[in-house]
Amino acid sequence: MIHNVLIANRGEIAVRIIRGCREMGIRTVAVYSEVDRLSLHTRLADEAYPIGKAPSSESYLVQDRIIATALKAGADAVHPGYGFLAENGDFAARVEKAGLIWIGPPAEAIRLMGDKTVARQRMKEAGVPTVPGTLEPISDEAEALKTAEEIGFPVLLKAAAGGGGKGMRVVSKREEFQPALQTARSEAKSAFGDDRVYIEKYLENPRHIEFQILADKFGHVIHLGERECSIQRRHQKIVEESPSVLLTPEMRQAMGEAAVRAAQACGYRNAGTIEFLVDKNLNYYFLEMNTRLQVEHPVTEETTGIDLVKEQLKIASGIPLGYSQEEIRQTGHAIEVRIYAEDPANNFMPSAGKIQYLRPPGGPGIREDSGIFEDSEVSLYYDSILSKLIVWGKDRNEAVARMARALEEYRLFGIRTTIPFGLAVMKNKNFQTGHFDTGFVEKEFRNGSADVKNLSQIAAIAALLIDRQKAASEIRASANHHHKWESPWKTAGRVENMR
Amino acid sequence: MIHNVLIANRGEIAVRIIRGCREMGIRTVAVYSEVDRLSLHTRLADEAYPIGKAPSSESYLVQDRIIATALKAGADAVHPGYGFLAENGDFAARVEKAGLIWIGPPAEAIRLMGDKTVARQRMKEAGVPTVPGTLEPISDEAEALKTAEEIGFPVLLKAAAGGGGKGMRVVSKREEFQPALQTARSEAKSAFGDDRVYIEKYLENPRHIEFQILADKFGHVIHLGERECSIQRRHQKIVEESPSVLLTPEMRQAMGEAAVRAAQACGYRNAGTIEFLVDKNLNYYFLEMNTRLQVEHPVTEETTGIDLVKEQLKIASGIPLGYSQEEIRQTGHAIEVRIYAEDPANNFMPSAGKIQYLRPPGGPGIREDSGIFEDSEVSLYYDSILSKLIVWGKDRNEAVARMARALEEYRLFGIRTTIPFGLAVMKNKNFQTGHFDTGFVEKEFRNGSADVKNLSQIAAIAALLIDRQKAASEIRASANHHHKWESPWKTAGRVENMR
Amino acid sequence: MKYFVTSEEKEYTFDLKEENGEKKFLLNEKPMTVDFKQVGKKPVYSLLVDGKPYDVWAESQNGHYTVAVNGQFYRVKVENERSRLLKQLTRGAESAEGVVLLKAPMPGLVVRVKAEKGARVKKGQGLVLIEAMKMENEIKSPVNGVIGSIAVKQGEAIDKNAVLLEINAE
Amino acid sequence: MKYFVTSEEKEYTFDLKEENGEKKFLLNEKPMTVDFKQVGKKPVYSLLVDGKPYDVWAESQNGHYTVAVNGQFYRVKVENERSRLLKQLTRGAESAEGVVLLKAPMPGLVVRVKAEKGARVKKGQGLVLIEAMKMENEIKSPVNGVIGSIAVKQGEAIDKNAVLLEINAE
Repeated sequence: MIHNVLIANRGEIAVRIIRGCREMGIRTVAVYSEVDRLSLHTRLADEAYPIGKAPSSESYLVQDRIIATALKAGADAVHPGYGFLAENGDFAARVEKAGLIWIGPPAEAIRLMGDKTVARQRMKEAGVPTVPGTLEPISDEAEALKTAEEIGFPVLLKAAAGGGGKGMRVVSKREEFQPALQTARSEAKSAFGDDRVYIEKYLENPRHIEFQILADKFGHVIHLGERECSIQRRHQKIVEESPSVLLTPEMRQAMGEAAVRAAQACGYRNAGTIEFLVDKNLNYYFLEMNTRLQVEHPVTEETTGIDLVKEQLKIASGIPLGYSQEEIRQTGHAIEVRIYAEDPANNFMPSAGKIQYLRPPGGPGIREDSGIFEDSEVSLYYDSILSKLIVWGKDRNEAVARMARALEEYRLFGIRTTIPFGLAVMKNKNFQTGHFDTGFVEKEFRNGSADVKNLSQIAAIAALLIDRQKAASEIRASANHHHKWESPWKTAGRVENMR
Repeated sequence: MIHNVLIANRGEIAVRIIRGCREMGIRTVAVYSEVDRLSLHTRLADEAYPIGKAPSSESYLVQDRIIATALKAGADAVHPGYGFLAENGDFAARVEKAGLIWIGPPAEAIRLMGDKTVARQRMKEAGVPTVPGTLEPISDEAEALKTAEEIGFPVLLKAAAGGGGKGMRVVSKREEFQPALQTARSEAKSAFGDDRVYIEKYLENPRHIEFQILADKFGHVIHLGERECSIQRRHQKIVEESPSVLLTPEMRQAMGEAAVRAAQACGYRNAGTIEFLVDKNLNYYFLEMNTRLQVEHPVTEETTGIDLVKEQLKIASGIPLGYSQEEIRQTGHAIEVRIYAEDPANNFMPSAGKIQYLRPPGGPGIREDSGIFEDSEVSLYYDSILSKLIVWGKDRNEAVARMARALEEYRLFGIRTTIPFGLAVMKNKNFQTGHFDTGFVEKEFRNGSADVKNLSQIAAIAALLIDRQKAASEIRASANHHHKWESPWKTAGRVENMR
Repeated sequence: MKYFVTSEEKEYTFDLKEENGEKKFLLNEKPMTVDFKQVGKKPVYSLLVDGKPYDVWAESQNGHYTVAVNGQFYRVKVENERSRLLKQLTRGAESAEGVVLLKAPMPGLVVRVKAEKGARVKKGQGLVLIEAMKMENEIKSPVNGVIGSIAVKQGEAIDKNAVLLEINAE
Repeated sequence: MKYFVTSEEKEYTFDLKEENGEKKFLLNEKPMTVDFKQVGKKPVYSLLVDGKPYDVWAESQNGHYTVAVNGQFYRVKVENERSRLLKQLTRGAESAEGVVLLKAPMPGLVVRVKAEKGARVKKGQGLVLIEAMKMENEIKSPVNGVIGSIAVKQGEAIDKNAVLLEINAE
């Protein structure tokens, strides 16, 4: 069994991994950049070492330094978390070359799934439905246009090396095709150093549904059911749940089996996620595979009772899976709301600074995976995720009501967060009835976060009282300071005029 | 359905009830004493009204005022929580007479179970095993001594109206019987205004195992499995878990059926708990019934997935139970550690004051039912419970490791709490292997809470650095203040001498 | 004294009176009972309005308050009879020349400036792209107008509230 | 400068040295790397000792520190060469006359005084019963001795650290 893990990450996911390790009696080594000296992951680990300056290119992405730190601290394994180096096949290979265990899939599986066209080909071979389109990067423009017409507009141009929406273009009609192709290529080139682009049918506002899989070293692959991740802002997930209201048991079984085939087709090992798009006619298509632990893994943990981080550690230690597919049972309903340091009332603009006040919710069915505390500094250098609030309920109604209750209780001040937005989603009728797709946020929150409580009158009362109190204390302070040469009456008058 | 509940309680249980109500869309009315104006229950409810001064006899126990507040606020029901008026049959009757719904059992059931000898008789009739002893209060002393000899010493003298260890005496031999009887009677008289005493066989260090039951208005009674509550200090529970390692499925079934019979025998309705003592030979005996929600109800919620507060509200609203006995399933393992404002290193002495720092644990499987927050004042007027930390794990080992991890993460400063004690229990080998009884704390923690971490060297380093920093800042402050008439050298010397 | 409080575009008129030693609180002439207490030393308050509790957090900036009630944020301005009168008297002198300064809502890196000097822009049109927290954020024009001088360039690191460019509003 | 730190009955000798401008931290002659930072404004510190992180909370009282390391409490006294020497010189003069004051460890209500003036008591014997938080707490004698004057009576409300009675230690 692994006994000492270096965690090549920060924030909530580093804390999450430390917690899993600690419960298994595994030691943890944290690494931290200059601005993370007082961060929670640095303080909760068994050991912690500095690895450089604040920008991740000078710390969390410096492969040499991370591997050297692991060796120095006597770690026998590296957990990459998500983001940073998690889906870097070269780093995975280097970790193993250094004699350390990589807590993740084989480097080849990461590389294969990282190249979108190669992945599409492999999936097609494995009988996993893919979005109609080309299986190879575009070489000839005229040919490409013909293909686009065959598929039928609108089509999507996507970077083969892609991710994160860069090098992606929707093309609605024939005339737009050529200029769009050129922009997509140049964007892909500058973002990934690789200008290969391919064509997919554009699905308008599909649902985003993904399957969690686990695969051990002995060829056993199981899935742990789905996560519904259609509630997105800026093409990034913000609310996730399991199960999805959309899936029938038959569809769940078919998609789950496809997910297992997808994992098998790339020689996968450890925890991974197969993302699907589901169109209006309930056709599902392989979108991509995330070859790592997902941000939203807790909703699966809550419904299956399985701790995914612990499973990752066991699999990486060479222990066979302790569950067969038949033993996996989804119970109740789980929802996650991501708490980002962003202002939902101002187009989700980042909001950095000090967390001045924190009073998180509690009670039955509430879990929080967080990387923050009162007095912690939220820096602009990294991803804006602060915390994930997760609830479990015996059914979806209870889970939605519970999440609303928890978000109503949540007090986090000093910076702006997506807490009020999460609450607005829970109170939204279409969300409550399950009628949504990836266009939900744009459709329902055109003008930013709806104020679900309408307490502007109370705000007025509060501001007035605070203002009066402040004026009174200014009079007192001023009176104390100047009492020898000014009458109280004058002081009071002056304070009034200052306003 | 009930739509507006007055909660006649405070602290964590009032907060717990508010949370349950809110998730069901039921309004809540809090009542608060003078010192609870800023308490969490006052601030989280939909409405809140003052009911008097700090001592509970002038606020939370004033029946008239509570009922008048309920009527004024338009509440249609009263939830008593635990403690205070929860097991006061007269109050239950008065609430109903005022046209309000009592969220609890019928007044007669409370009264019946409140009289220990009557309860014992009723249980015996219902075929529920009771501790060998008298079924009637002692009237004749000579007769009583004869009975004691028949039962066999040691015996226990207990107040018929009793509870909380008052009027209770262990008698080891014949000679001690008469004086003990007199003391027990006089204690019972002064505590309960009722000097009736009865005799029970004294079980040395039994295990304390209780069953949660639910009963609706239509005669359906089910049990939700057991809670193991043997870890006690001062005869009060401090760590609870479900399931108990002691019970076989057969024993669980037999005891569960006995619990259901016990509830039926007193015409019970709503949530209640049958407490049993289990001796070394695995004989179980009815101890008493708690005719209310228990402090430790969350461990049952975690293993069954059923929200007991919501079930209470539904039952009181006249809705039939939504579960049959066969549908109740215990999954995984749950543990609760009570966080009291007591100093475990000083014989569990109460510790009141301001909570100056609070950073509770998080992550998978952690639930906290708390009534506190940073800056909250812990008063000496009420029960010292601050919070309950509850964990769920897929098995007992995971739950114990998780609770240890959570308690290690917990930071609560300003007052002393039982957090280090809870951690010491989790790290105790006999607890880990399930070898314990109600004598556990006395046996294993004779010298107060064991220091499981042995960090005294780190404490020394920290104190030295803090001391040096303080001295340095004193020099600076002093230098700034006196710089006109004292040389820095003199100042430094003075600070050194001040030490 | 009368107070005029503007909370999210809505104006409320309050009257604080003292009659027979008792404080009275009137909102738009309607009396209400208000209990108001600070919790600890931070700007956290507990408010009981006609028996209903609210948690309040308050920040003040440039004479405005940002008030969070039960976690929901509101922008509030408090004026009294005197300050309002003063404002009415000085109005006109105060008002801007039609020049709007576009400021950075957060620190970050300028990824791209999407408008040139002299260009006519529409309200809501994206003008500057700033990267922070691994995301690109488009700063939009708050008005219709013509771009004046541009203060930043691509690749530049900027602080919060740094002026990005001027717009001559129309 | 040498420092003597007593933490829970155990003494540690520290040496803080500055060599070539570099600070050195020696514990019982053994060098260690220590990084020490306060978190926010409260007495919360993060300590890294030879790469191992610890959370520290500190309270000081009467020249002693109460230090919580990762939530576990320790009582610590810090002395340096000078203060230790001073203490050794004044020892004897400082020491008590054999009179021990029994103080209330918390505020509460005196339920019962279980000893009379002149009574001989043993270490660990319960002397006063105080009720707080719905519980009765027995305050025990810290020494063998004879009860001197008694300062409280049944039913009296007392503050924390109120003197309950005197014991003439033997």
